[in-house]
Amino acid sequence: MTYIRPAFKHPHLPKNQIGYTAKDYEGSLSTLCAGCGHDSITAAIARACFEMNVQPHKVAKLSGIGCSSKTPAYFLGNSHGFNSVHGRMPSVATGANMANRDLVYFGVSGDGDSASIGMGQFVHAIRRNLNMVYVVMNNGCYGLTKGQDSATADLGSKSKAGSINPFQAIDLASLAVELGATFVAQSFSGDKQQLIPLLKAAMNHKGFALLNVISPCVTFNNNPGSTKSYDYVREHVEATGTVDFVPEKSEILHSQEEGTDKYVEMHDGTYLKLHKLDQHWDPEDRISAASALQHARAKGEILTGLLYVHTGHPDLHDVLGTAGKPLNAMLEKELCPGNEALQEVNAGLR
Amino acid sequence: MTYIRPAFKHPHLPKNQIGYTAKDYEGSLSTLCAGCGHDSITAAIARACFEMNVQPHKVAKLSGIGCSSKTPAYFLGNSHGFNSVHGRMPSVATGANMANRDLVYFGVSGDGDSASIGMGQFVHAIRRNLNMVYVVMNNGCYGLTKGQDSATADLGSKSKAGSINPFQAIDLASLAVELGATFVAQSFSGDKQQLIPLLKAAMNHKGFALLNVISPCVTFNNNPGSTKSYDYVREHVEATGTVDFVPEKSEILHSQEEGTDKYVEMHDGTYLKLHKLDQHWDPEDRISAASALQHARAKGEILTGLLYVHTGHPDLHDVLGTAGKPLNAMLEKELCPGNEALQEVNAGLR
Amino acid sequence: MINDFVIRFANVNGTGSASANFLFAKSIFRMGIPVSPKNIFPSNIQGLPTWYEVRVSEKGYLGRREGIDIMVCVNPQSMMQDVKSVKPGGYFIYDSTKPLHPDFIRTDITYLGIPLMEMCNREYTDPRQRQLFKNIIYVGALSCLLQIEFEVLKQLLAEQFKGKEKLVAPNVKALQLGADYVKEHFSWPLPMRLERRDLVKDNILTTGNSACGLGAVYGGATVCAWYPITPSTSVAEAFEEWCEAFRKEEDGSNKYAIVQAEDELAAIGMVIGANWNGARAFTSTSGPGVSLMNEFLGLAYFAEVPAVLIDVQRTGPSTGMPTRTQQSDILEAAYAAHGDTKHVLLLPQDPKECFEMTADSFDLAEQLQTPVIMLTDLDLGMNDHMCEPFVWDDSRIYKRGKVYTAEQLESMTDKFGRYLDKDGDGIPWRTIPGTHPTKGAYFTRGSSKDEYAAYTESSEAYKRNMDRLNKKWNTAKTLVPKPFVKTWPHKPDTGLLYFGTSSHAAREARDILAEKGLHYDTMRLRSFPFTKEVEEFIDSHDRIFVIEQNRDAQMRSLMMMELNTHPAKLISVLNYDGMPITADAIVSQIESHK
Amino acid sequence: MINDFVIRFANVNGTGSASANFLFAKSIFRMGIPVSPKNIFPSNIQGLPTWYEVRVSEKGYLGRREGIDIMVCVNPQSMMQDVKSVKPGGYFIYDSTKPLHPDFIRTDITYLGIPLMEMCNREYTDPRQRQLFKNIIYVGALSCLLQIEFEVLKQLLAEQFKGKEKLVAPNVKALQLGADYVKEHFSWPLPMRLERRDLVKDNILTTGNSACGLGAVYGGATVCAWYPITPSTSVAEAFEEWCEAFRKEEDGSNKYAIVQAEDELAAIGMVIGANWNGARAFTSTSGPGVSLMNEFLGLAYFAEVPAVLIDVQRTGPSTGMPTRTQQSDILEAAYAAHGDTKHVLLLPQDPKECFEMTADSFDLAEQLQTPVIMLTDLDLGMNDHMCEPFVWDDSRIYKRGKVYTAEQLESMTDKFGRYLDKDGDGIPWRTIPGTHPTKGAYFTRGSSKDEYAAYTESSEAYKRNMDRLNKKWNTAKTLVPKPFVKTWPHKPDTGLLYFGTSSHAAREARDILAEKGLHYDTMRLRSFPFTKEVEEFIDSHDRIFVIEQNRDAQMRSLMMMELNTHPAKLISVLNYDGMPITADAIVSQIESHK
Ligand SMILES: Cc1ncc(C[n+]2csc(CCOP(=O)(O)OP(=O)(O)O)c2C)c(N)n1
Ligand SMILES: Cc1ncc(C[n+]2csc(CCOP(=O)(O)OP(=O)(O)O)c2C)c(N)n1
Ligand code: SF4
Ligand code: SF4
Ligand SMILES: [Mg+2]
Ligand SMILES: [Mg+2]
Repeated sequence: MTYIRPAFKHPHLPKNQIGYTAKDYEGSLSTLCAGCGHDSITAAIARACFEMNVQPHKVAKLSGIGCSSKTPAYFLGNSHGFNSVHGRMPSVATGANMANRDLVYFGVSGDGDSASIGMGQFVHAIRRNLNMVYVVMNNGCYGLTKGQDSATADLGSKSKAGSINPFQAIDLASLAVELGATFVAQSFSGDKQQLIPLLKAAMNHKGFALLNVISPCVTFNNNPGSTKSYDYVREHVEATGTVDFVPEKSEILHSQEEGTDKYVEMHDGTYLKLHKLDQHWDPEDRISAASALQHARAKGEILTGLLYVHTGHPDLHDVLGTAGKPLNAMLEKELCPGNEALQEVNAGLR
Repeated sequence: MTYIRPAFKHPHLPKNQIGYTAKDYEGSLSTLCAGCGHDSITAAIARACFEMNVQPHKVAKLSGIGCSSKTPAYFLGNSHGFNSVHGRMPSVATGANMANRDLVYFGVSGDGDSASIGMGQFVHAIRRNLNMVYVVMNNGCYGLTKGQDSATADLGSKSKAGSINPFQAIDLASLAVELGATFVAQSFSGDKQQLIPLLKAAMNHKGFALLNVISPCVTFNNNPGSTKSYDYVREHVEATGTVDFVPEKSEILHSQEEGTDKYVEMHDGTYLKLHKLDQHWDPEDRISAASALQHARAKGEILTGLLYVHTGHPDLHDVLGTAGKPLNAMLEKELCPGNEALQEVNAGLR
Repeated sequence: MINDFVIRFANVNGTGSASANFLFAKSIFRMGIPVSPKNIFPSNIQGLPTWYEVRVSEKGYLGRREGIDIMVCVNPQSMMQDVKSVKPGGYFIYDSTKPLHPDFIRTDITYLGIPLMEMCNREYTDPRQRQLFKNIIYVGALSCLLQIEFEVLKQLLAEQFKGKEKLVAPNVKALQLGADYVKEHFSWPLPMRLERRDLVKDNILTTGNSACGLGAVYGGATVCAWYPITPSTSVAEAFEEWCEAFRKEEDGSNKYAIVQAEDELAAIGMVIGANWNGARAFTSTSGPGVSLMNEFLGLAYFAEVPAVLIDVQRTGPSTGMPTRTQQSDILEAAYAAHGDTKHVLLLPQDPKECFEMTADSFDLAEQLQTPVIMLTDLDLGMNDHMCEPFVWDDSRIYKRGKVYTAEQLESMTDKFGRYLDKDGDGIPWRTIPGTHPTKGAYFTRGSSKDEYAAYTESSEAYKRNMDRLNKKWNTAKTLVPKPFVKTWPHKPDTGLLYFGTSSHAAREARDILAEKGLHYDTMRLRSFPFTKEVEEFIDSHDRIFVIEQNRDAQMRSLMMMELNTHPAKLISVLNYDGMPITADAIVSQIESHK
Repeated sequence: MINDFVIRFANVNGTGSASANFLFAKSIFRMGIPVSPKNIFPSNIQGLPTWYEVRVSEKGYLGRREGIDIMVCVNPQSMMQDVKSVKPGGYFIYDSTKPLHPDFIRTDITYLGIPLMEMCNREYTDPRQRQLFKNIIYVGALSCLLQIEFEVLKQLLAEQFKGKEKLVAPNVKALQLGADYVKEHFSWPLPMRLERRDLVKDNILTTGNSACGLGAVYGGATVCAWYPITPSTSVAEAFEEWCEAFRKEEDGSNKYAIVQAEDELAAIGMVIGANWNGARAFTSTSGPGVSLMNEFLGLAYFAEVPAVLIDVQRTGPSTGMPTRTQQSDILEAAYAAHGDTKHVLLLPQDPKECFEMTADSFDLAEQLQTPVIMLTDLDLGMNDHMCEPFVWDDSRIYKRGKVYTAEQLESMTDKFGRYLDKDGDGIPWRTIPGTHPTKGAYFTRGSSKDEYAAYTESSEAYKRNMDRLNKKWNTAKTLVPKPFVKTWPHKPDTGLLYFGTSSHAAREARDILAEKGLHYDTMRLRSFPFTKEVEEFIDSHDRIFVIEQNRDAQMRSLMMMELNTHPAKLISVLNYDGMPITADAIVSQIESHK
């Protein structure tokens, strides 16, 4: 960790379409351990936001408690952040989203935060198809409380102290597909190349977008025998293909599907371009995605990429029929029926 | 509801192998609505216990809160019961089971109790492969609080008041398979024929046995358009086959598998006989079970029967290496290391 | 005994008796006579005993009164108990289709048998109708026995079945059947009976929960997150109904969002998230839910996020008796969460105050940037109460508290300090996400922060923040609703102190005691922290009876802790059996103290 | 200044300084000198400032003392603050590999620069070793400056590396390097230094959490369910370690079951389930966990299920400052859950009492059939404390309370009443599942039950049960540990009251005040509900200073509520900045009151 930040500013940093530089997407300095996977994800989020041309202050960052949940402080310093309580970020995000449908919501969580204490809220945020990007920084352990196995630790994975995890892992991506999440992706903190386009695609998805990112904990779970170590993951990663975000239809040269390329239309008329490595695999088919994940799991492989996407499913605002204007922007005159109406109410109660 | 119980006792009630009559497996009178599906399940549990020759006092019945969770009062009056708090029965059952591995544990829950407030505990009881029978009396609504949609209410199902449920249902059986539950069955409260053998098989399974039983709420969710009504379920049920419990190997005449019959060996040397209606379906293959459930769901069918079973997986006691003698039966001399040992401890701290 | 009696209906739940019984109560209200109905129902859906008790009081006493003058029993299950509970000299009306067993006969009460089932079987063929009209028939019988104006009943039925007019006639017929039977078989009216008055004035009759829902609409709540639990469920349901009436955009979209959460932890989390993001949001629950919300309430206190929680109290603890009333979440609510935490409480006494205080609670929560918990109870929430009509000042502007606008941020030259005590009142300024591109963003956390919301584990910063929160608490004392005080000119040395639904019985007790020559000043608490008026009242009396509905004298405890009142001064008057407290119970406890 | 000073080490966390610093503290302990080390660490894993503060006290004062005599600073991050915190006349030891910036120079302290990094780089090649031995080198330097016996250090290293003997020599070499550097470059020893004594006697040095784990083993706990949270995690870890040492069957199987739960709600649920089923079970957590356990604690109170909860308190509220200490969960723990609920509390002051009270808590929980909450804190739980050695009476038999055996049930002629007050002490008899084929089974629920555990919603039954629970509460007063009282012969009118980790500083304050001629009687509380000795102490003094580590004077509140003590009598002495309270802070607050 460096604790003094270089004051030097590049005069000619490249700008994105809305005139911001990459610096504008940075946060305060990380206090995580040097080499922690979480820091790479943080950097990828900052980069994806830069490339997606979102205004930082139009992003809200929410998290639970844990090393992972600290990270929203380390990106997008001009966004509001909320480090809430352990395992309950999804509910806070739900409330925030209800209040203002116009922001981009990033939820950042850990595997302890999401798969143990937060399991209920995780499941129900999916069920409601809450419009948010939900990033799990998954290291198979409880970093901040010093390395206990978490519920995503694989059966047989070895801890730093040498004990073998005797429980089956909760597979968050596969679980999300089972629950009908409308966007499920998996990646590895060491693979920025893959992570950034996935984050961009997730941001552009209207509905719940899960990004389960294996993110090694260098201090407590990076030992030989751990299935969440850098080495193990690098060896067992199996990419499903690549994803690209295509802003305009005109860029799609050929037809809907050509060879192993597939275009998925997003809610705003943009496209995702999926280059699939496996012909049999249809990321728009929930059963196909589920079975691919199950087979990978059986083989001890970690399938990465965009595993399942379903556009057009109503998000929570659609379901609730909320007005287009953000609720937090409505004033007395829009909200309060006034005394005349009240006198009619009284009349009905006599 | 009748509120005065007939005092008349049959003099020659048939007895089971351990000398108990069916009456010995009854509980106090139900206060549920006349026709409530839950009462049929209660009766099936009593019957299954009778047929399995368990001593009622060697059974512990645990539940959360809800109409369903009241039912442990209505069977096995000579068993201890625990009506705990809403959604938290699995943890109470886990603790109870740790204290005494020698009882049979029945957990009874509702869909509200398990799929909403209790989701976290449900998932983690499965993950630990806690040795218990977990019965969900699934009516797609909150009976006791007067009929709100629950998280298992199907997308598009119509409520009594006429509103249409806009959320995807949580499919507890499919979820349990995804999570690696070692015994997953589904049934219908109206089908005693199927329910009793499934309960027996579940009782004989060492590990977590889920029985998700569709159990119509006649008062709040039995209207046309509801997918948890008696009529709807009767029309959409799709049985996977039949299950029988075979106490001894000698009864198995032919080889392991013959035609569509399959024998699954249980931990104690007994067998389950599965008569499968679908040739392609292997209840010992998790991926096959998952995909069958997913396909049924896609078609709006309710697949019933024993959907998945995996014997031999260590239960929580195996994992923890607990002693054979129940922990609650151990005495001072087995538990307390005594003063001499303590003086050695002191020596180490000087 | 004119306009002054208690009548109780003994029914089986799930048989549709509720609407017939309400028809009865409302007709009395329409005759200008104060009435106070209470539903005593089981924690079950169908088939168990349920009672509906109506007190009629010319003097306008709305509390419960012990002793039943007239019992209408249509439930054989509870008949023994029902017979016993009638006052000597009272009346027992029952279904005489089957003869009464001699065990049920008392010599000191009058039996009026009406063959309800027989009449229904004769008149109706549909089994559901047979069940439903049985209830209407006994209302008809009562109309004659007690002299309810038949026109009022007919009018009420017409209103009830607006849009389904063809249901009116059979109902009227059933009423008539009952009335006719009485006219033929008994001498009528009874000594306890009704006579039209003009005592109701423009009062309304409604439930606290419905009023809370309405108050939330008027108070500008846009987000409601909740989880079903008796007796609070109907708050969210009412909010939804009122929103449907008042909160639609022209395109049919909603100016509100209601989320049925997966549990109470999620519900309060959503409320906190929404308030953090600048919407007015609330949840309602009962004791078990409040218990589950502890951690989040502590977070909101410390992260200074507004939140409104309506706790409709029921009998505690644990899962409690969900269908009985109590005022027993006071300590839990006041100090919810570990650590040094205190919460603002509001204590309404009737639906009107439910409406007003709910609306006000959003102002308070935003002004103080902290959770505000309203404590109502099952009695207030689920029973119909007569109260003054609702009013709204159309010039009222929501008090959103200290929220910087984009313009203010833009023109700001000093650094934005989220937890800085700029104004010396302990209340910092906040910003809403999305307000300004470069100014005002901060990272919200429970603690470990300085005035600028920067991370620190400094002990000094921690203590400074805790002290500022205490200062804010003192500011809260100037903002919360003041108590209502009533004094006698000759300055008695004793006071009665009460709040919420104990108030009705307490006022009646005060009058009874005054008639006996015992004059006590009274104070009705309306909020916590206690304002200076509360202190003054305590200081100016030698002893104070603190009337509350719980075992552990929780409000008295709160007063000792927060006001340093000498315990000997505060004498507890308690009721904790799950039924609303009565004036008699108060009087006898006070008298036993002399 | 012999054997009487405070030394502080400023390190970066995650650099292995903890074991070197402990080596330092332990060596002093081995020299027979009372020592009290405190770890002041950040809520983070690696790279942030962390401090280790050791107080050496010939007089045996184990509380913190303000003012640092010697600072060993090997963390450039915190150096400015570290320089500032040295007392005038003190010493500042630092890594002089790079020269000190003039900003860091004070004229009133002495600087001793040791080129630690340079020495390490010269001596070691492996980067990890370079980091680790830096710490040992400064311990070596101190051994010379403060006169630690070198043999003691060597012996400690030999013990530490038992089984890995080849690590001893390089460590000894590093010590030597440090010592030699001092001998060559500075004049030594310093005025503040050590001299062997026989003051430690047979005392031990250990942490409260470890002692709790051991106490649970001795107390017969077989089930432990927990969820990780600082500062309580090491309770469960210690229990596991002690179990591995003491609780194995011959076949290698375990006479215990430890479940890492998915959260605190589940942890307490498991504890309740296990206790219900007749095993002794416990959980440990900190404030946020207690908040989450509220509902279940209420259930256990009301369903009368034993449960043991160890709350290692940290700075509240909400998620708090997890690595700072406080005594601020008192009200939360005493009244956890909505409704009328009260819980038994135990208040240990040192590891010995952690051991004893944990063992006792199982007896109490089972005798009273209710949750017992032990309140320790981060200071006690995670820091090493010197205390008397553990003892165990081998004739002790676990008090399992009123549990019917199969034989008793078999011979019983009257009906088993689970909630019947057979003995007049409010404590009913219970049965364990599986005991008897036909007798003793009952259905456990929160409320709505009569003496025979039959379902009822009767108001009378509810009230009877609540009153019996109150009676049980009074019985609890006779069973919980009594306070320790120390009085002066001339009967002063003022008392000091304290508990838990405030006790060390309070006793020192008492002595300081006595030296100034102010003699105060003292009482150390050890439990709640308050026993009659507590009342007597209060009654026999005109005023009492209540010393506690929270903002809201929570123990004082509890005393007013439960004992009806006149508030004016109870004067608060508070500390709530997250650091352990000091004697000076107590003295100055008391003096300011005269
Ligand atoms: C209610 C509650 N229980 C426990 C804790 C302690 N705690 C803090 S972080 C954490 C685990 C975090 O693990 P994970 O979410 O995987 O994050 P990581 O540190 O591994 O990134 C726990 C248990 C807490 N803060 N709150
Ligand atoms: C903490 C808490 N929240 C809410 C309730 C209220 N409550 C009682 S039963 C129930 C729902 C039960 O639904 P389900 O489990 O499906 O059972 P059913 O009645 O449908 O059989 C709820 C919400 C409660 N008892 N406790
Ligand atoms: S402990 Fe693990 S998860 Fe936490 S910051 Fe360090 S490497 Fe990352
Ligand atoms: S309300 Fe529904 S679930 Fe409850 S008892 Fe009646 S029918 Fe059964
Ligand atoms: Mg983790
Ligand atoms: Mg249900």
